[in-house]
Amino acid sequence: TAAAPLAAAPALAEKKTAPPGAVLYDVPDDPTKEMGRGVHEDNGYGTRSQFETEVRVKADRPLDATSWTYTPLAATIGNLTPSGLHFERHHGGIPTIDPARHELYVHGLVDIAKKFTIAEIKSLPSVTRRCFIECSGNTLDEWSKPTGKNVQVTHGLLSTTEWTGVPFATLARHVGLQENAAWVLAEGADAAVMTRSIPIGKLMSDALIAYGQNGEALRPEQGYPLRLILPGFEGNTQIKWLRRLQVSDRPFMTHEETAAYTDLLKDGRAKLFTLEMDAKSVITFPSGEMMLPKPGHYLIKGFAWSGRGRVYAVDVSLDGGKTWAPARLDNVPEPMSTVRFSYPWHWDGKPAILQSRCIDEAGNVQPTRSELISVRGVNSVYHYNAIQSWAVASDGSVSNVHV
Amino acid sequence: TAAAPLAAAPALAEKKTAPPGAVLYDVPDDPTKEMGRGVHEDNGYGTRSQFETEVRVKADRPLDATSWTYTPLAATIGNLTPSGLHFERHHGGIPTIDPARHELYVHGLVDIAKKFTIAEIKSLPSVTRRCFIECSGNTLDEWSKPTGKNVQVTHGLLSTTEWTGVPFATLARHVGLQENAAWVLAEGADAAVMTRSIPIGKLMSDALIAYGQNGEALRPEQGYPLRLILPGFEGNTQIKWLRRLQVSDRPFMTHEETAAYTDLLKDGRAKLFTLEMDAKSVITFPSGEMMLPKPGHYLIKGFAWSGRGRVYAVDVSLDGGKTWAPARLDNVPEPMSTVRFSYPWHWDGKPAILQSRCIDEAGNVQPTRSELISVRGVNSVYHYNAIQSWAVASDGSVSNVHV
Amino acid sequence: GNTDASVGTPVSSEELAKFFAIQPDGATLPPGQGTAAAGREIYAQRCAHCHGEHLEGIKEAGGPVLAGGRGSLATDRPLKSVESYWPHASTLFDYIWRTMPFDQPGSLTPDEVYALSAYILSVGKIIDDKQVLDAKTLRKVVMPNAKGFFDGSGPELDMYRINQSASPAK
Amino acid sequence: GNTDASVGTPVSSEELAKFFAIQPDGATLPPGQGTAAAGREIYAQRCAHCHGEHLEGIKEAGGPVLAGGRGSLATDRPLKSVESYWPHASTLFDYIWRTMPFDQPGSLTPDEVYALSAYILSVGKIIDDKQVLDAKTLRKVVMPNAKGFFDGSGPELDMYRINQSASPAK
Ligand code: HEC
Ligand code: HEC
Ligand SMILES: [Ca+2]
Ligand SMILES: [Ca+2]
Ligand SMILES: [Ca+2]
Ligand SMILES: [Ca+2]
Ligand SMILES: [Ca+2]
Ligand SMILES: [Ca+2]
Ligand SMILES: [Co+2]
Ligand SMILES: [Co+2]
Repeated sequence: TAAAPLAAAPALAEKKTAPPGAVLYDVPDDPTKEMGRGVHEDNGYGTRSQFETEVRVKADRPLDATSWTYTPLAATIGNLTPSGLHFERHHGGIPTIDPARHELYVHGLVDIAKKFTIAEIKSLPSVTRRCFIECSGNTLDEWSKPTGKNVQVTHGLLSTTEWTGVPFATLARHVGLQENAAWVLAEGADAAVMTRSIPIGKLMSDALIAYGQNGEALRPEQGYPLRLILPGFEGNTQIKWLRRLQVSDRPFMTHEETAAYTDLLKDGRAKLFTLEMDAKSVITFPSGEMMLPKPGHYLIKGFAWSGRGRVYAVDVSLDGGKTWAPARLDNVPEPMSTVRFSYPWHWDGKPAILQSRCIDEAGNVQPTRSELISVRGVNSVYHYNAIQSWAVASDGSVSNVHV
Repeated sequence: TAAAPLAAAPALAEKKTAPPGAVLYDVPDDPTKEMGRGVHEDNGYGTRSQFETEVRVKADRPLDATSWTYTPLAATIGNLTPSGLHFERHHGGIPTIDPARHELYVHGLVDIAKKFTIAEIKSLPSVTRRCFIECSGNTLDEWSKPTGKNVQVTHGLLSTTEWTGVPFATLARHVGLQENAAWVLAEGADAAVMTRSIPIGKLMSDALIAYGQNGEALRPEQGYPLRLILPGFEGNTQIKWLRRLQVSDRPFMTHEETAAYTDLLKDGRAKLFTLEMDAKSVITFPSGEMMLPKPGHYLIKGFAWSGRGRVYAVDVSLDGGKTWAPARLDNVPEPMSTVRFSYPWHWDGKPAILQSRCIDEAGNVQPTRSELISVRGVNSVYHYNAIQSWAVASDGSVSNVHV
Repeated sequence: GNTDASVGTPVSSEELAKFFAIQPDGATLPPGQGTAAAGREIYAQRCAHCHGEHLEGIKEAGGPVLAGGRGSLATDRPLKSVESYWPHASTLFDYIWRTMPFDQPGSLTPDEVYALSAYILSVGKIIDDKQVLDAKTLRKVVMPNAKGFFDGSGPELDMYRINQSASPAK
Repeated sequence: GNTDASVGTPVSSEELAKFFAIQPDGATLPPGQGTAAAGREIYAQRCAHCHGEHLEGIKEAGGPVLAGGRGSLATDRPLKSVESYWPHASTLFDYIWRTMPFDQPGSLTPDEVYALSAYILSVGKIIDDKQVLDAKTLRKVVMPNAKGFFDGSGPELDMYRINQSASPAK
């Protein structure tokens, strides 16, 4: 029998187009009774299923070229973020860069200033590692009152990727570092010509000049063809479309490390170079805007991460932080990478407040909101890492609350 | 300044369409002097760069519904295969399955026969792990003479993915296993209604009922919405579009484990249930159809894998197997997963024959072609895991040879 | 987290009746029957355009050879077919019913599958062309290569024989 | 594998001259100069539609406020602007030259950037509106909040103070 007309599948007949990232195909009544489609209809690069609809959502901002999109954290599966759903933050839009015309300059306090083609960088030994990237503005609407309606908006400026690239130290051997080398300016080739100053100690310990993301080239919105990866550092420092590294004896005090990405305290002073992302976690199931159909067994799920090492443990509270118990870690913790945690829960149908807290291997414990605001006030904007509370009402609805 | 017309970028002006998996954008002369494109032009699911052109290539077969595509192994970066480039082998085409109408039946020698919805399966504790899948027909044209021109065709029925799913043992607790349970039939919901018999010992040790692939739902061509993952087993056993598991006291002797996927020996007898993939490796750079521009330093790169545990080591030979030396392993070996290896080489411009051999943690050593054919003849079709030889000629051209 | 056995919906054997899998003992063969003569007709209509008038296979159509090759398995040019290679007749019934004709999968009745199996087995001279195939008789069919297979699971132990001719003691 | 330092092409300082980054000491400021009066004109043409006629910012256009808010940082409603918040004048020059106007990035000459910087700093009453800004004078500008920042690197140690009022000994 030939493929039935689209009208045979009512759900799809209504929306005539496939979700982003998918292609619409006829849905047979019984897939065992119709020949499936042949290989290579996709011309050799596959797409996701037409039944998968979760997307990055964008912030409501006047200019889409300086804006951001949130990863649908409650919908990703496992510990990797699919590249197509990796969160974004751009300050001058996404440039389209021909890798054949892109070079990386390394100069300043070096013995031989040089430029490197992409092919040259790829010819060097590479490292592949997993780490999260979190925007230091993640969760910034939660300082004063519960604001985000769901976990995509409250915590979705977080994604986890397997990156491949050349260690900065490898490049450093090819240019030579002078003795007073202390800070390095990293500069992007976007319209923002984004610049950040990075301590040389970080660059020499684990920085990658990355060209690979989850098995293929970087996605354009993640910096194609080159991105600086600084495991555990705030996202903005991990310069996309990287074109230049200038070695200096002091920081550059660029816009993004003075006017922005600095943390204002109650006394009016502000913290510079708060580069590492703090221990943090969030429950993704159940979370804001979800509905538990009835009392019973549920598997609480979430992510935990720290820019200061491996996650050591995650605790869960079912009573708004009065009592805590350890959760299961669903994957082996890696440094500066997310872990999935889970916790089997029997919901008795009474109101409950669900929380999680991350403990990293350095011993840092994710603070309560009152602990955090007692030292930082409510106007820091960046680096909000307080414990998130989700209230489950007796009707099963879940919402964002402060306790 | 507004975006320049496409004509300004000669390379792209010629081909008017983007490569598969990409979207074509205007290429500015200087991306720092033009506002980039805003977030969410992609509607929330990103695509790869228009400059990345590698695709799966398909086999030259009369029917695309029973055919295969090869992963471009020399082009993937790091250790994961991007989902869009994962190799395929279908026997009845790719079905389009609505997950809301798909159920997994588990019955036979169980206490309570049951069906499970996708939502029910997702509600259970999940495991995320990385493993390769290799078609047991990978490299099948190399028994008698060197045939494949490049590594995509010789070894491209191999991909590595991070899979998420529920262990079979978890489902087994929900149905109860009877004492004589020994083999389980796994059945797909495609037009081939693909069936294989799996030993219960394998299912109870590390099988996953997988719904996740690299952070999102399985891709349609990898079994959406459910696939059986059997780490290290031949690809055909890892039933896609999984709809049924029937527990039995004996194997079913299906078409795919008798007529096909059995290994014929010289004496006319054939091996049944050769399920584990053997220790194997291949050099991806330099490899067939490549050209080394001139003598000098090169980083030999490749993959090694074994269905019998972790890769312990990889050796490289530059003289067609006369002498061997250990290669670097570029990632921490995981059980039944690929490792990347690399070997720094100075090519003096003379003809050379490059080989690699895998040694797994069980002590298996990848055989030479003569060792392999001395025990298996040249008509086994499946499970060809001999050492691959690439000849580098003095003009730098690389080709597939037997030594 | 469902920590008890509460997940999943129990199913009756009636609901399971829509599935099948035929094991070599043929215990689950469906009711029905067929002969080579009936099979020849169906084959001509629904199979021959892919597998060839004489079961010889048609390369361009993708349908493999279904008979012949007996005695070829230990030669340099082994021909693997239902006749020469397959160890169990149950597999033939199961496979045809499951997935053939390739362009109309799942469209055959048990009677048609019995008939097609009878036809293919009789062309391969495995059964007499008068034989009525049904649940009782099919399970008794002995395939020519029934003893040709052995359990190949586990590592290739032959790879671990020391080659005596190469040993210095010899 | 390139095991020596042979990878990469050496570049001359002429080739590097296409890049810039202005540090607080202003050592790498380019030649040129500008005044608030000249800056006011350019601002009206190329900046005001996003940042507002009076540097007050235009929410719908996306351009943030550029002046005001002095003394507000320790209040409940801190207003962070060039005037109230930024520690270094070098950053203003660097940033405008680097990326403004947002809709025409990289289109300003050093003279224009000096002029715009002079204008914004004079509206913020940080420099006199007659002041000529150039490589020598810009580096001498002291920003109102120059001392407002401290090194925040490392973990938040304030999180480790024991709260005396909650201690049982009290
Ligand atoms: C449109 C083409 C087509 C038609 C029509 C067709 N077949 Fe097939 N047949 C195939 C293909 C292709 C295969 C191999 C399937 C695979 O690659 O897994 C096959 C395989 C088989 C095999 C297994 C052969 C082996 O040794 O593995 C049998 C038996 C078979 N077909 C019987 C039939 C019968 C009986 C009919 C008619 C009722 C039929 N086929 C109709 C294309 C066809
Ligand atoms: C099309 C709108 C637009 C125009 C025109 C524009 N700007 Fe901006 N400006 C912005 C946006 C948007 C930002 C914030 C950029 C970001 O999000 O990173 C900004 C930021 C700034 C800042 C930093 C403010 C802060 O405190 O972080 C300065 C200074 C600035 N612009 C100066 C100028 C000058 C000078 C001009 C004219 C030469 C100009 N802008 C023209 C939109 C504009
Ligand atoms: Ca249909
Ligand atoms: Ca030096
Ligand atoms: Ca342009
Ligand atoms: Ca039992
Ligand atoms: Ca043997
Ligand atoms: Ca403090
Ligand atoms: Co910070
Ligand atoms: Co096998």
